[in-house]
Amino acid sequence: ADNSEGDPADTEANNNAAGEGNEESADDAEGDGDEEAAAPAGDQTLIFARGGDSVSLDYASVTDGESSRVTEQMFESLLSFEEDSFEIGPGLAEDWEMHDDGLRYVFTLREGVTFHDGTEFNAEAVKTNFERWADPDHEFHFGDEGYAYAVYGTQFGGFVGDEGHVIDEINVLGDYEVEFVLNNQLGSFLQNMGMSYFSMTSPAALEEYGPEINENPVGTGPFQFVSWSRDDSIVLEKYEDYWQEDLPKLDQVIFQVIPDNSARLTALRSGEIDIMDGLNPDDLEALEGEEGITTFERTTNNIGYLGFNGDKEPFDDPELRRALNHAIDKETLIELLYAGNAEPAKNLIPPDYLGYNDEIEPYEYDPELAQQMLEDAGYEGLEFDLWTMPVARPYMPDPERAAEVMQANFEDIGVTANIVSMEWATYLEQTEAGEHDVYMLGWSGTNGDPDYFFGNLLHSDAIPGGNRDFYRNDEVDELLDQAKVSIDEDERTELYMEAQEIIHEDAPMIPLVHSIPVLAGSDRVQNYVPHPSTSEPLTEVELSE
Amino acid sequence: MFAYTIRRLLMLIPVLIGMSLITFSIIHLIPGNPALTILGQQATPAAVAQLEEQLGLNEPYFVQYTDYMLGLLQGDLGQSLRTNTAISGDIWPFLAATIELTIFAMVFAVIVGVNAGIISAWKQNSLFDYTAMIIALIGVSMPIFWLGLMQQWVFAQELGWLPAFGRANPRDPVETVTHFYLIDTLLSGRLDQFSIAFQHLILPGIALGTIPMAIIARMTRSSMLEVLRSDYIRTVQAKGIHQLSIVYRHGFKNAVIPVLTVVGLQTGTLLGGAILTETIFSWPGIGRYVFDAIGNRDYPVIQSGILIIATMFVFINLIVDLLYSFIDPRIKY
Amino acid sequence: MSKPVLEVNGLQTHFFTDRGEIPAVDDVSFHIQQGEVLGVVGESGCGKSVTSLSIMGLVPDPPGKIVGGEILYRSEGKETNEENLVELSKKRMRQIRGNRISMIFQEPMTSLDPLFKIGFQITEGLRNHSNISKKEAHRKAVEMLTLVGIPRPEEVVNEYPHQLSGGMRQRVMIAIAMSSDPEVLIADEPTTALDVTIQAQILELMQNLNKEKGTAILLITHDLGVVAEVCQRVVVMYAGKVVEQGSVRTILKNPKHPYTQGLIKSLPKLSERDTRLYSIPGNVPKPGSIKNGCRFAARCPAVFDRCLVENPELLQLEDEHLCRCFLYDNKEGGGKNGETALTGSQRP
Amino acid sequence: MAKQPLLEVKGLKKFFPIKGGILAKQVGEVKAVNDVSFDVYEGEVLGIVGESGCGKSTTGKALLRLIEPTAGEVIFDGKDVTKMSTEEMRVMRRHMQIIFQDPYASLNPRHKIEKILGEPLLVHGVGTKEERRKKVEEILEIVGLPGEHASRYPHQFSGGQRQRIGIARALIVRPRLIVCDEPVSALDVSIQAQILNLMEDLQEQFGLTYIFIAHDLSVVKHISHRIGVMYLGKMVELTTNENLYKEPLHPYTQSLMSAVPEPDPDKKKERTILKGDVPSPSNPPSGCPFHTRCPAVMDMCKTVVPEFREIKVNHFAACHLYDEESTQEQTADYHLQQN
Amino acid sequence: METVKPTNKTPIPGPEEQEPQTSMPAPASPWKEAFRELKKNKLAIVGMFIISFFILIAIFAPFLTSYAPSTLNAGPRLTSPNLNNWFGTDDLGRDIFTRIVYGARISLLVGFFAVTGALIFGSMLGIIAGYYGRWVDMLISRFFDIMLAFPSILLAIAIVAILGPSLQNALIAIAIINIPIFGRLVRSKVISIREEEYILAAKAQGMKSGRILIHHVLPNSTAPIIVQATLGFGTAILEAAALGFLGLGAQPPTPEWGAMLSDARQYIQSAPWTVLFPGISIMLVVLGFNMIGDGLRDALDPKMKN
Ligand SMILES: Nc1ncnc2c1ncn2[C@@H]1O[C@H](COP(=O)(O)OP(=O)(O)OP(=O)(O)O)[C@@H](O)[C@H]1O
Ligand SMILES: Nc1ncnc2c1ncn2[C@@H]1O[C@H](COP(=O)(O)OP(=O)(O)OP(=O)(O)O)[C@@H](O)[C@H]1O
Ligand SMILES: [Mg+2]
Ligand SMILES: [Mg+2]
Ligand code: NI
Repeated sequence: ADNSEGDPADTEANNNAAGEGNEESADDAEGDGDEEAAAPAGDQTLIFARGGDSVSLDYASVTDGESSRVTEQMFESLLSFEEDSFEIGPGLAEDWEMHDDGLRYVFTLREGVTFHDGTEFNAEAVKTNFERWADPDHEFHFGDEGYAYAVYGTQFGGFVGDEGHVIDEINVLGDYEVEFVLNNQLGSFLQNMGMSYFSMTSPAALEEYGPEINENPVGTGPFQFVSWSRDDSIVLEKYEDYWQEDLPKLDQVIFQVIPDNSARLTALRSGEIDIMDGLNPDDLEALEGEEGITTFERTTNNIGYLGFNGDKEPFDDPELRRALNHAIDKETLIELLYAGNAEPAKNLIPPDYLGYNDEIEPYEYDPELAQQMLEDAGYEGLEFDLWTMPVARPYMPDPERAAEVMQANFEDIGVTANIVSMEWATYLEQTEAGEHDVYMLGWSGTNGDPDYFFGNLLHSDAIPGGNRDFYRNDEVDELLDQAKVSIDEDERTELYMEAQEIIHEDAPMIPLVHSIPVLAGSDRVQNYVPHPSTSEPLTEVELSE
Repeated sequence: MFAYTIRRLLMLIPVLIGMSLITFSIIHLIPGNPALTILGQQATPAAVAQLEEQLGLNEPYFVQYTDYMLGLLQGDLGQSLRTNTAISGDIWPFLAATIELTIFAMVFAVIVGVNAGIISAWKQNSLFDYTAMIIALIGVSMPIFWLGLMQQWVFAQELGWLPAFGRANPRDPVETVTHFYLIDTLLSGRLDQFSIAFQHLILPGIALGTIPMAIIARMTRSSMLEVLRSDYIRTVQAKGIHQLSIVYRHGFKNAVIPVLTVVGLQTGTLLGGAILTETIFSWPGIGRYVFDAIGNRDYPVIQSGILIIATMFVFINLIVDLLYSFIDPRIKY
Repeated sequence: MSKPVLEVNGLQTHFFTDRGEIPAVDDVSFHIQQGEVLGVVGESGCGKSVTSLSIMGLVPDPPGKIVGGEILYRSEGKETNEENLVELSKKRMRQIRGNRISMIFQEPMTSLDPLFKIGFQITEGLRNHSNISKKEAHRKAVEMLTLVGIPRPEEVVNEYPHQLSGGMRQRVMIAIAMSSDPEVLIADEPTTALDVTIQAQILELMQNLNKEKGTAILLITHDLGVVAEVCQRVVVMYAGKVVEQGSVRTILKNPKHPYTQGLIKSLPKLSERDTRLYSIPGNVPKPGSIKNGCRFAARCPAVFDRCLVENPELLQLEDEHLCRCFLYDNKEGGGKNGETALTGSQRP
Repeated sequence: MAKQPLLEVKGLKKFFPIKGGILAKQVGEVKAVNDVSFDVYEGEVLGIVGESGCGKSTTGKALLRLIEPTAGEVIFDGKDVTKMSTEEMRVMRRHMQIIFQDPYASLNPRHKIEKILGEPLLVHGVGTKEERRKKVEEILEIVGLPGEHASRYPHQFSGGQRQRIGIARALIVRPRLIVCDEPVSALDVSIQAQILNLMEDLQEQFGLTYIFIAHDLSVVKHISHRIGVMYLGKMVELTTNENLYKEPLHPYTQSLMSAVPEPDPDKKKERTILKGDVPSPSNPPSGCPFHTRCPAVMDMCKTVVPEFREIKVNHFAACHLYDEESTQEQTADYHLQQN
Repeated sequence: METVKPTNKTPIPGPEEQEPQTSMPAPASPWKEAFRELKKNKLAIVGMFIISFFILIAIFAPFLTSYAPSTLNAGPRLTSPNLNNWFGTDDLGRDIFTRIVYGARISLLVGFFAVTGALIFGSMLGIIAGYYGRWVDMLISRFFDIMLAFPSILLAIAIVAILGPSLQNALIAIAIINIPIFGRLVRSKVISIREEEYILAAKAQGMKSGRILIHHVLPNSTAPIIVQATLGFGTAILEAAALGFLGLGAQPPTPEWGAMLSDARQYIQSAPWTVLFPGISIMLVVLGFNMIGDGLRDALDPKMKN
């Protein structure tokens, strides 16, 4: 994946020249710019260190965070999220309109945008990209090469030929105007359009690289691809013809893999890298006072919970479930397992989400009350199996330890929880089949839409499936169904708020935490704002001296 | 000689087939539905079905194995489930990284181990002998992952003498041709990068090479002691040859075969130990490739990675066997 | 008559092991004249090899050490050239070893380095002691092989030891030893591992070398037959000590020490049809296991009180005939007739 | 000497395969024993001499089927040993015993002497435990060791003592025939005489029959009534002790005898020093195996294998010099030269 | 005392004959002798001390510490070693000393069961191969070859990848990878001992081959097996720790040393003691077994002795 033989040497020469030239100005800056933001550094190469490598650079066919972290830099979607929330705004589309009660959308595209290969971005490109994902027979679908567009399937109800597939057709209305015709209403349609999974790839590049597109990404984003050594580093460089004037500010971005947390920190401290992901919570304290280092918090976007099997006695009794809700000491859990970097959860969806009901009174940690409630409901010497996941997840860094903490909590109220663990696949199969009493699991958001949480975890349609609580409440189902198809944000908010109240009362699960990922970086890094979706474009980021 | 080589190669066939059978079976031995195991919790049933199809899990075992073998014979290691790329296309940089590290570690182990062993045997029961052998004993008992962590802590983090991770300075990526950084940096004429790449090798190389070094030192010593006691060394002594020349020319040459065997076997330790060292030192090698694949349940990668490492190991031992005949004229084939 | 080319006086070589100090060679004295063949006989473990290694300065150290005595080497038998090998520097010792005094060993099968060509091994010492060209070394190697009667020497030079039979290898060993034209050749049981027909060949070769080149040979063996065949004088050792010494004829025909007498009588002989062998009772003692008295006392048919407490000296019975036995100590208490020593215990 | 031989060996052969080549198939064979025949009579000592590797041990072991013979018959007391079943053979072993050369390797280092000696009795179901213990002590006394040594381990004995134990083990089941495979060659000269005497005594005392294998001609001659000389897997001469010494027929025997050094400085005999080495048994010379080194070699020796036959009364040899065709004079001449 | 012979009754005056055994009391079995030899080996003694120490610790773990190994929040997190927590505490406030002490149980048990398992199956296969020879041998030997063609830790990882990560599966994996090591050893011993002269002697006595195998071949092949088992103890512990470190062995909160290391590695900068003590413990135990193993080899196999 080498661009040209002479290139690196050239860049270096440039950098050196720039560095030399800037030395004086840097001195100057120090002289008079104390209160002002520091002057930009000569070498605008940012190294972002992370624990794992990207899976693929074809964003649509993979779902992992590490991949999108990189593709965010090279690709753009029609719409974009706010820098720190899932609020949508213009992206490659300058404007958009909804028609026919949400059955038709028209996007007006930005003019003068070019792909990194020089070809123009236009309505045809949009059509090609969407059809590529939707249509298994499309020439660029590459299904036989193992490409699968799972997120497309989930977000748009399947693929061409599937019953639930919502996008009926895509029409090119003009060079810069494109129309989506839907079969059904879809509340999260616009939200989906902001997802980095639905970014635009150059059709010319698809033509040229075919199934190798995942190693030869060509988008419209601020940075273009230079090279990738797997499990080591991905090098991107500034795209000179980027449509936003004077952006990006960085010349080069390198995503460096350093799996070991403490090695990554060492590298940050020694200045070998500029931003690191996956900071060990315990190092946070030490870093806080440290010269030259700042930390960044990412808004939370997940839930870790303890679910009950509502089909099994005695967990079909909401009173019991409520009692147990009082038994868990979430604060200690967060202190021990997340070193404080998590929020105690009271709802299923993360706080920044549309429709988050902040009025809900959480079940307080109150062992005595819990014990009392149990006694009142007639549960003496309750004993059950507490299933715990065998693998760590973002929302649960150490499930077995968490299980132990909760085991201790239950013991305090005279309830015996026996920790059960098994192989991951078996765990999933058996919880789906309802073999469990109480189990631990969680969920991560993708597009900031609440339906992704509610629909998958608590709707009775998701039995068997994601609804491992076997929670069935027609009222809730009704509310969720309405909210899913509604296209009015306010209405949706209402509906979800209401659903959450019922759910809180029914207590099909104990919501535990929303974890907050923390990043650390050199204080030379300016304008870096982590996005809740685990990745963000570094368009505005700049390195100061 | 030629016939022997052929014979040894023929003898490898059942071993290689057995190996492929074992690695092939990995995916079939996982309890539960492999496709679900791989895709995990948020997978749709359609995706599971598709993966089953892709992995060919619907076909009879024998057909699957035949396909797998036919693929292998054509150099097709299958496709990574995670990245959807052909494993055979991805694997070389990892392999090169590991080979570079392994060779460095082995060179370190052999140079230090052999010389320590020779001197210990020569100066048997001297202070040097005792110290060297105690160190070697500790060396063989050392958990290398711990040694690696401690080295990283002391030399990279506390003292800052050596880099803590990776193969090169991330700000100044090496232009890769062969993916052996020591060679690539030289090819592009960058001596500064060469020196940096070399520095990166030191900590993981020593961590990885410690156990083989200790084992080689012990083996060299005992083998040398036996040789030095032998009749023909006495014959050479009786010729009035200087002891140094006796020890190194006659002594070591005769002691080398068991040492060589150990070196061959220890490449196994190195290749296996690479998984540990590469994780600690963020070395993008095959060990980490496999280890990450385990974490991701990327079974085709696990299969291929293990098969390749084992095949390398088998061939190294074949080479060692063939080397014997160059060293020892008695081994005639 | 010139002085002996090699003279060993009161040599004591001890091994210091975990089981204590082992006096493997304890006060051994003998000498070899120029061009003479001296035999050293004795049973396994009596210290023959250690004696020869002591002369070569090759006693493994640790555990071995020469703790007493001297080994005088006089080049060409001249007093002016006298050097005490025990005290020589390592460097000077290397110049003598393999050059002026050479040695061949018992095990021809294992005494050659299996990884080097015959030619190299023959001339290795030579190249070390004097600078000769590769070509000359080759020529010399062929010459030496021819000298020791190896067929196809030109080819054998380039062969490896494992391609040769035991007898051939022993010839190569002799060629190595003789390549520097030494004054003294020490042969430690050179034929023990060989078949009789091959032994005959090697013995003949050694005799020829002795005659033609005038090399003095110290022939170590446990076979009295070999001694009778090739030696002029004999030293008999028992448990680290010399018990008798004299000309071959004296020792074999008229032995004085009860051990020598017993040894000779206990041999089955080809020519005689004897119904029963004489046997020396008991076992060969390990050196160091007997602290006091004569080391043969426990097995001696003529033992008397004094033997158990005192250490007998080596007595000169007649010119060139020495014996370590109180039977011949006329000063005090002895006086028994040595000749009759064995009669009591012999079967009728 | 009874008329009927106790043991008849007819055309005994043992070939060891040599593996090699690409598929480790047999590429040749070591003809360790190549067509050997002889008889052994009750109460006699038959000596077998020959140089290293000529097949003496292999012959001995093949007689007892410790090595399966390739061909030939071994008839012991009228029954063919080679055709016996495993069980028959096991029972049979009581009557045929063996003593090994190496007193260190032939005793199980982990067993006490009482077990080593008691085990043969046990497997043959002899006596009760107490009786067996008694027998062990008895046999120890017989071979000249104190009975209380039964509770010791082999490593606590010297070489000579170990060889006595080896003899005791062979003797304890009261066999009729003992094959002695170089029982004294690992021993010191002074110990060798003790063991030889002991063996002679035992033979007389128990009326044993020995096949006494050794490479030392003087030892064999001392103990044997008749002697067979082997060369390269073949028996070349077989006759009585006196005959062999007085009138060796085969040129190999003659040179062997002349090569034995005698500890008598007066006997400076004329030696026939053989040229060259013993050829390899994997590739024996054609015709007479000795023809490559024979001082009296004739043309026919190179091609025709000489028959092993009785040339004089009780005097067998395999040599063309004594063929009917060859003239008596030639033989005589040759002998004149020698003696 | 071999002077008393039935036929040559020569009365020999003089002191007791010097026999090689007079220096040692009889009867001494080869095992006792080996043990005596072993006692002379300083390193082996040190090794035995180390191992006995850890065994005692493992047995009396509950009496040595007032903490429980997995109790959470037992104290403040990541405190450096002090009087209450000799080795400090870890990130969950657990007493590291307590965890090390309980970890000794796990490591020793893993070593024991892995070695025993490998020994039993390995010996069985080895004996069958060595004894039956021919195609059985061929088959089993090829099987060993194939197993040994994989670097051992890699094979263990593969097995764990199949079975899923847990201490029990790690144990099974370690036992499996050690089977061919013991198997080969036993096979080669059986084959070489079968050629020994005393086995030939036993055969000549008319012993059945089963008896020969049990009474002669096996007892004589135990020495190298014991040595290998001792050394195997060390390797098994090391391998278990490596698997634990990779997260493929014991799962938290089990106080397995390797898993402890892997948990603690991120605190190496802020709380180095969390990494130091588990590592030292692993090393010491393995060192102890290696010292004993070396000593045993020297004592049981004089040929190997330097
Ligand atoms: N390296 C050694 N360490 C300890 N003792 C030794 C060593 N070498 C020799 N000895 C002792 O020295 C004694 C004499 O040994 P030496 O080799 O000289 O006997 P030998 O007469 O040559 O016997 P053989 O006929 O068996 O060759 C032996 O009994 C032995 O105990
Ligand atoms: N198991 C075997 N496999 C292959 N060849 C063998 C085997 N045993 C013996 N031989 C070969 O058979 C030949 C005869 O051996 P044997 O042991 O019978 O000789 P020997 O006369 O007893 O010699 P020695 O005097 O050395 O004991 C030798 O060449 C030997 O190499
Ligand atoms: Mg000797
Ligand atoms: Mg033999
Ligand atoms: Ni490239």
